[in-house]
Amino acid sequence: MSVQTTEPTPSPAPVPAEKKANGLLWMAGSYVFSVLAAFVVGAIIIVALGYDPVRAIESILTTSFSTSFGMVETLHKWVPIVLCAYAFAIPLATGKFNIGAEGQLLVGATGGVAMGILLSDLPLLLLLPMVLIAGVLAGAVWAGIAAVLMVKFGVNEILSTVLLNFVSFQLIDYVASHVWPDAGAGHPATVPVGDGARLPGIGGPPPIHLGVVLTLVVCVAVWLWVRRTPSGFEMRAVGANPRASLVHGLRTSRLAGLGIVVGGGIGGLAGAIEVAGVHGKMLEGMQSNFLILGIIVGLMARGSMAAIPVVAFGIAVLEVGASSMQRTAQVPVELVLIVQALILLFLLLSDVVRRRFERRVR
Amino acid sequence: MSQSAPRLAMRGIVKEFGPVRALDHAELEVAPREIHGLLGGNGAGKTTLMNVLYGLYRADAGSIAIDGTEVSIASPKDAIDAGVGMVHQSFLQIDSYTVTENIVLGTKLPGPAWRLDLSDPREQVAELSSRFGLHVDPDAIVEDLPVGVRQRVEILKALYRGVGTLILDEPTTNLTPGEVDELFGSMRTMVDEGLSVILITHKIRETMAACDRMTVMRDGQRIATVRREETDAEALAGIMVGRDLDDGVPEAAVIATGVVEDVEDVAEVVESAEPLRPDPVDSGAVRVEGLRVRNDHGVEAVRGLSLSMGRGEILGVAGVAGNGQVEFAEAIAGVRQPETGHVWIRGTDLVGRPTREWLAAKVAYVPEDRDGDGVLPTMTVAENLVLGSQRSSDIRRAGLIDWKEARQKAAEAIATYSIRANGPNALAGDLSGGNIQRVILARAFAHEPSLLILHNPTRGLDLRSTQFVYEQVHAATAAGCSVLLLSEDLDELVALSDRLVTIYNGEFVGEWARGAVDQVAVGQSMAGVGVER
Amino acid sequence: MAEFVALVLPAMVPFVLAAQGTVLSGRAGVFNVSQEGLMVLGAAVGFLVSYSVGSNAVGVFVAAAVAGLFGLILGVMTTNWRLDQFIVGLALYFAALGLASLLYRVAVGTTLEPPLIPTLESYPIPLLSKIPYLGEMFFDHDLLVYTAFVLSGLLFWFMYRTNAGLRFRACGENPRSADSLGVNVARTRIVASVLGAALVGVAGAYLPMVYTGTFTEGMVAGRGWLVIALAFLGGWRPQYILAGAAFFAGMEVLALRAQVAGVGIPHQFVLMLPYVATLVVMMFAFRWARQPRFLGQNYDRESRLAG
Amino acid sequence: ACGGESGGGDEVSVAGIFSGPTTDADYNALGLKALEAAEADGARTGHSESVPVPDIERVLNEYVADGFSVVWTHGSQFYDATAKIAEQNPDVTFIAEFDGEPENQPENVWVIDRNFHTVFYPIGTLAANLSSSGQVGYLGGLSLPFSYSEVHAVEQAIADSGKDVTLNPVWSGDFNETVKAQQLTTQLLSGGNDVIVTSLNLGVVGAFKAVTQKPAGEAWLTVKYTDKSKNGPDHYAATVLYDFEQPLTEILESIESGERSGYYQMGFGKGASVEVSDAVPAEVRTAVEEAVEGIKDGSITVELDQTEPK
Ligand SMILES: Nc1ncnc2c1ncn2[C@@H]1O[C@H](COP(=O)(O)OP(=O)(O)OP(=O)(O)O)[C@@H](O)[C@H]1O
Ligand SMILES: Nc1ncnc2c1ncn2[C@@H]1O[C@H](COP(=O)(O)OP(=O)(O)OP(=O)(O)O)[C@@H](O)[C@H]1O
Ligand SMILES: [Mg+2]
Ligand SMILES: [Mg+2]
Repeated sequence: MSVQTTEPTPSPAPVPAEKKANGLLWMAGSYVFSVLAAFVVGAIIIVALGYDPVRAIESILTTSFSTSFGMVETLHKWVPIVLCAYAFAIPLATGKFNIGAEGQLLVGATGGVAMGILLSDLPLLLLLPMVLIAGVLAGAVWAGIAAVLMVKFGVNEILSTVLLNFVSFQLIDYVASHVWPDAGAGHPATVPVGDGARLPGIGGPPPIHLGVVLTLVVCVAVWLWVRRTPSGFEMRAVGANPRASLVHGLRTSRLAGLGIVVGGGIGGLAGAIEVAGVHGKMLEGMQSNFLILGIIVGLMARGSMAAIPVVAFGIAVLEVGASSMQRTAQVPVELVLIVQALILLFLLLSDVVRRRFERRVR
Repeated sequence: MSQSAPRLAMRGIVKEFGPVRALDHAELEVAPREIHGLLGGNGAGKTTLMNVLYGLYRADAGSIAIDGTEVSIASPKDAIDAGVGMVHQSFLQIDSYTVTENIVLGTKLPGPAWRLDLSDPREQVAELSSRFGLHVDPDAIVEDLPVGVRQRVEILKALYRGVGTLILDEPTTNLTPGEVDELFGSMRTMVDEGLSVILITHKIRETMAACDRMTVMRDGQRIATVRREETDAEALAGIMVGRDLDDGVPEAAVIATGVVEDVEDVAEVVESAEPLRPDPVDSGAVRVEGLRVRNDHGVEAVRGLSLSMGRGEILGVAGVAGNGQVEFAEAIAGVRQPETGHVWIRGTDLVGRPTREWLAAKVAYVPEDRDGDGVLPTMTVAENLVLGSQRSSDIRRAGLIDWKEARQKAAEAIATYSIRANGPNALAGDLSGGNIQRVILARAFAHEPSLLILHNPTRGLDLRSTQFVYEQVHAATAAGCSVLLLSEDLDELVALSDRLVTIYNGEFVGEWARGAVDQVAVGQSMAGVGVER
Repeated sequence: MAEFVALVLPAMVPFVLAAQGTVLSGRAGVFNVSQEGLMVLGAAVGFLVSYSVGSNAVGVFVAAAVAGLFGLILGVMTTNWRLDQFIVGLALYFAALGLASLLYRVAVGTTLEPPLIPTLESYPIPLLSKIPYLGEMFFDHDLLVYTAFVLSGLLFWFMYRTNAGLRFRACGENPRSADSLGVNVARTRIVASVLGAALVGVAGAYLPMVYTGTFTEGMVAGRGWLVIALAFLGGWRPQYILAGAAFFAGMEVLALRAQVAGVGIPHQFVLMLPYVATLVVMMFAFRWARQPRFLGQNYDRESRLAG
Repeated sequence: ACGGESGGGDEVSVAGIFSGPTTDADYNALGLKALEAAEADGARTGHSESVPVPDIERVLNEYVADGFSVVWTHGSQFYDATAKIAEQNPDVTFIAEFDGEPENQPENVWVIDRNFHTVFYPIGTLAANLSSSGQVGYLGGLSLPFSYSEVHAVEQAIADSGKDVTLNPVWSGDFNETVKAQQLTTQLLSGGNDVIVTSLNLGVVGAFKAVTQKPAGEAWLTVKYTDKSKNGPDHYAATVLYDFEQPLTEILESIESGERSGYYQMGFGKGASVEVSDAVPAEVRTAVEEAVEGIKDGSITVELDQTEPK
């Protein structure tokens, strides 16, 4: 049979390098566009309220870079944001929404602080790893509740992780006011952990705690895991099509559960690092708004584990800068939230613009 | 010939999707009371043209006239108002609604707005279904219905709205031969009642059987419109493929065309070719014993199947959809846990083992539902090809997946399987159906399977792609692979199988050796005739 | 018992209103996650308007309108521009939170004498409230309590007993199918998003109008997030939402009662009870815990991918 | 990283850091009011509000870098961070709040002891004399040591009054949660408590809502920090009134005269007072006034007991 049945491949020869560069340019461009646009709208509001927009925006953009502690604080904020972003993004790779990073952070902090207080006399080399590992394990176990409920009982993970956050608030309140309370703190807080539980600082003053480096390592490890290992690939496959993954031998529900547990472990690590690096104890409110920031970073990174640390840095700069905006220009704090919302919305809008634009040039 | 205005005239239709020009000044004319075939290879633009007509896609240029008046169709609502109805390639139904609810959805109903009263529509549905021979239970929940019935629901949806022009996009791919005949009967009734029907299909035999005229499309353009009386199957196939068939006849083309003239011919053509394979060796390369499997609803769908296959043997399984094929295929692919029974692959009983061990034992499965079970739409072709072998040592360096290597292999697969994709990094979801199937086949064959399970592997594929699949199957059997072919296309089964069994109600009810297949008997056996219950 | 019910019913109201709003959007396919922000905004706007106009009714309507405006933004951005529902929702959460505080600051500023509005009077229903025992329990509440229940009933009727409801649900179950039958998916979703958000706003306004008479920033205290959990608990159906809210509010009231009675367990564990109990209930809830097939997924007519 | 030696003749500059919004008409608004008073006295001022505990160190550092000579953190949850930053910036003077007297107080830190327990004693006297059911409720937010000390002080006052009255403490878990406060108060009332001593911020508004369901005279409520009688004038019994203007002014004066460290205990006449409603029977009011006098002249010592009650 001689009919030639193979079609000539229409091969629009792949030009990956150029395409990649183009994509990066677009990505960077859209971030810049949205920040600019949000600032313009924010400035209009600031003027309308009778404040000085130039000073306000200047302090948003420069606080992180103009003083050494600004940079330190930015990096220290970057750490939990990145980790909470992973706590959200890793389960999302399998299509599951972990809205429980703050609970996992708090329980992780509880695990870390327990080690740091109970074994406070141990030397750093022993105690610090134990604090961090306890944090990871506690966070993983906490998220594991949601994972088990999901895998074994089909409980929606959004529901369970949200509820577990509320449980964790009470839990740490109990720990901070009954188990190891600090009587003078005026706030639910535990007594300080031993010196061996503190992450050493580098540089300074003020020093950057070693958790920043640790987080960088986590970033690389997560990227490698998700992109390069079989189990990471399996997780992404489950996210892309659970049925097809099942047919091709993947244990889908177990992988989805694993995603949540790993995410929880990383959330727990965030808590342990906050204890060991920043506060030296556990206190109510230490979760700040890292949950929402983490979700936003995770979503803005659009599934790319490599983009998370970068986007998180941008958000950390914004957070630090925006909260000092009220100090320098006496602009009300609430505007910070509005500017953040605007940046997000404009970032999304830049996608619409991009789609339209690409349609036209093609 | 027809002095009155055509029922439908589409002129100069252009539609672009980014870089892809799907329709390039396409033309289509359909007369009143006509069944009009729309033919063409995968990606020719048939569905796109019909989506434009139905208002799902907005054309970049062109005009549409119905009964001589130009209409502007910007949404399905406009199309419905203009008397156009469409049965889509994949069903568009609300799974949790009843048949009646699905049918009346979007229409005005008699009675007050604050009360949903479905008694009138119910009767209307019942009346329509008996008038056109489309039997359905108006109160059944559609997700519980077999595909053939869901197909009828789709048609009833259009009829209920009082269509003048009914589009059927590849309606026969889901139907058994008997159901196809019923459908064609219903179509005739519709035409007799004044409707025009546009029938899209890849099967030349069907167009020759059902259509009055046909339009052939290629690359988004009309190539020709011919009357049935003025053409024959070979000529049509030639137009579609775009070349003369004189210099060689692909098997798929033979199946598609020859049957039309005379059922016996295919068998002859195929049998006259010298035996395709040596006799099966090592009979017992695959053994199945006493397999019982439940379906998703907990009902026993496979009821004690046993079989034995040799190396290089192709065992065809003929049956009407819904007789346990999916459960059977999934059970011997290791995807579904059977209730009882054994499956020995080259001597090892794998029942009870997890799916990945079946994969390791070189069982490859090409599922029927390629979008649902086969492909990772948001991932790249390279990643899709890795699925299932992500832990194999050939693509791992130091425990990590070597994506460079994987992309290299994907590029090779793209070349050997002629996958029309923009390189290994193209997203699988962007590929056409035929190309997705090629990716799935490439993945299956890359396992060098010892057992290959193919479920409707050429459904919806054009001649070239179909031929390609057959060639790959022959190559695999030559390498000693046992192939289990489950198909609803009897011609395909007859042409390819060394042995043919029929499945009915979860049991094998008949068996024929190659060359001794009596198609009438097979048809009866599939329908359960002569089977004691 | 009578007192228990009398406590539970008002406690249910913000949950019921906001969860029904969430269900209303969700059944059309729009997954709103900005409830927490919209409730705060509804509380602030409802309070400020009531205070300056002197009418709680006007306050409720303006709160609904402002929250509805946010729903409109969510609807347009996700249906017309097909932006990710989750991200838009979170952005709106931030914006609403910020706007609420900003409005209050601009209108009231720093003072030691915060403005007060009269809270809603209870409105005994004639005749029904005279029924011994039951009357006091069920028919002697403020108007928003009745509204919440009547609204739930109407929503149920609309979704399951009208032709419009059939079309409406189709947009969340399979928008492509609905679209192919001439249902205007975009419009349905936008309207659902607006009305749903408006209900969430009313739920927020309920807090200052019934509980406090004044606005404070933290007064929503995470209820907006719980509402999302409640929507899942109720399987996105109005009738189960009512049951879920009753269960949740009941647990909350019981937990507080346990503390007052001095059960001797640290109050933190008592306060956990509603959440833990909900999780336990969910373990057995697979029967009803369904969700709309296309919840949270945008529909693009010309795209071949599922969404 | 500090803004140069502050010379003798320089203007004073004070920064205030608040944990919540200054629109709360409560603790943070009191802080801003004090700061505004300092501004009226000629100081340069600046402030940050809604500063969460995790951000406090950065905000402190920023004010130091901005060259403020005095930085005040309003809220005892900020004490540790303030002490830490103070040690790193010996040229700047800090004012921090605490419950009790801290150990290892740095050289450049002034401590304001809010002394809640002492001020709650007269409230205990009031409750003991006002209650006719013999049941008094205490409604707190977070179960913090200072809250426990208030409970013990109220119990001490009840015991001293010689009345047969029991105190039932409960906590809502949040100082600003109005809804839980409302529900808890309702339940306390139905449990027979007729005087509710609250130690809340804005949550108290919910408690008012609950008491006003009862006829006037059958249920009473006391509040903390600012006068909130408007929420229910007929049920309002008393306020533990706080005012940070006086402590801040006095401390700033001391700092100007070179005293860069000290311990300022609030109390009657020193930023705190008890205000009793006219609706409260005269003999009860007299008892409260006597208690206040007793504390002032030292005849009553209120014990600081921060252990968990019962
Ligand atoms: N949604 C899409 N976005 C971008 N490109 C697409 C999209 N769908 C298809 N394509 C591209 O269009 C080309 C043709 O696809 P099409 O679906 O028309 O094929 P087809 O006609 O179904 O062919 P066959 O089924 O034979 O493979 C493919 O190369 C595919 O990559
Ligand atoms: N939504 C879409 N987005 C991008 N490309 C599309 C889309 N729909 C169709 N196309 C492209 O338009 C071309 C025609 O596709 P169409 O589906 O009409 O083919 P077809 O003739 O129906 O093929 P088949 O026989 O496989 O059904 C293809 O190249 C396809 O990729
Ligand atoms: Mg098609
Ligand atoms: Mg196709």
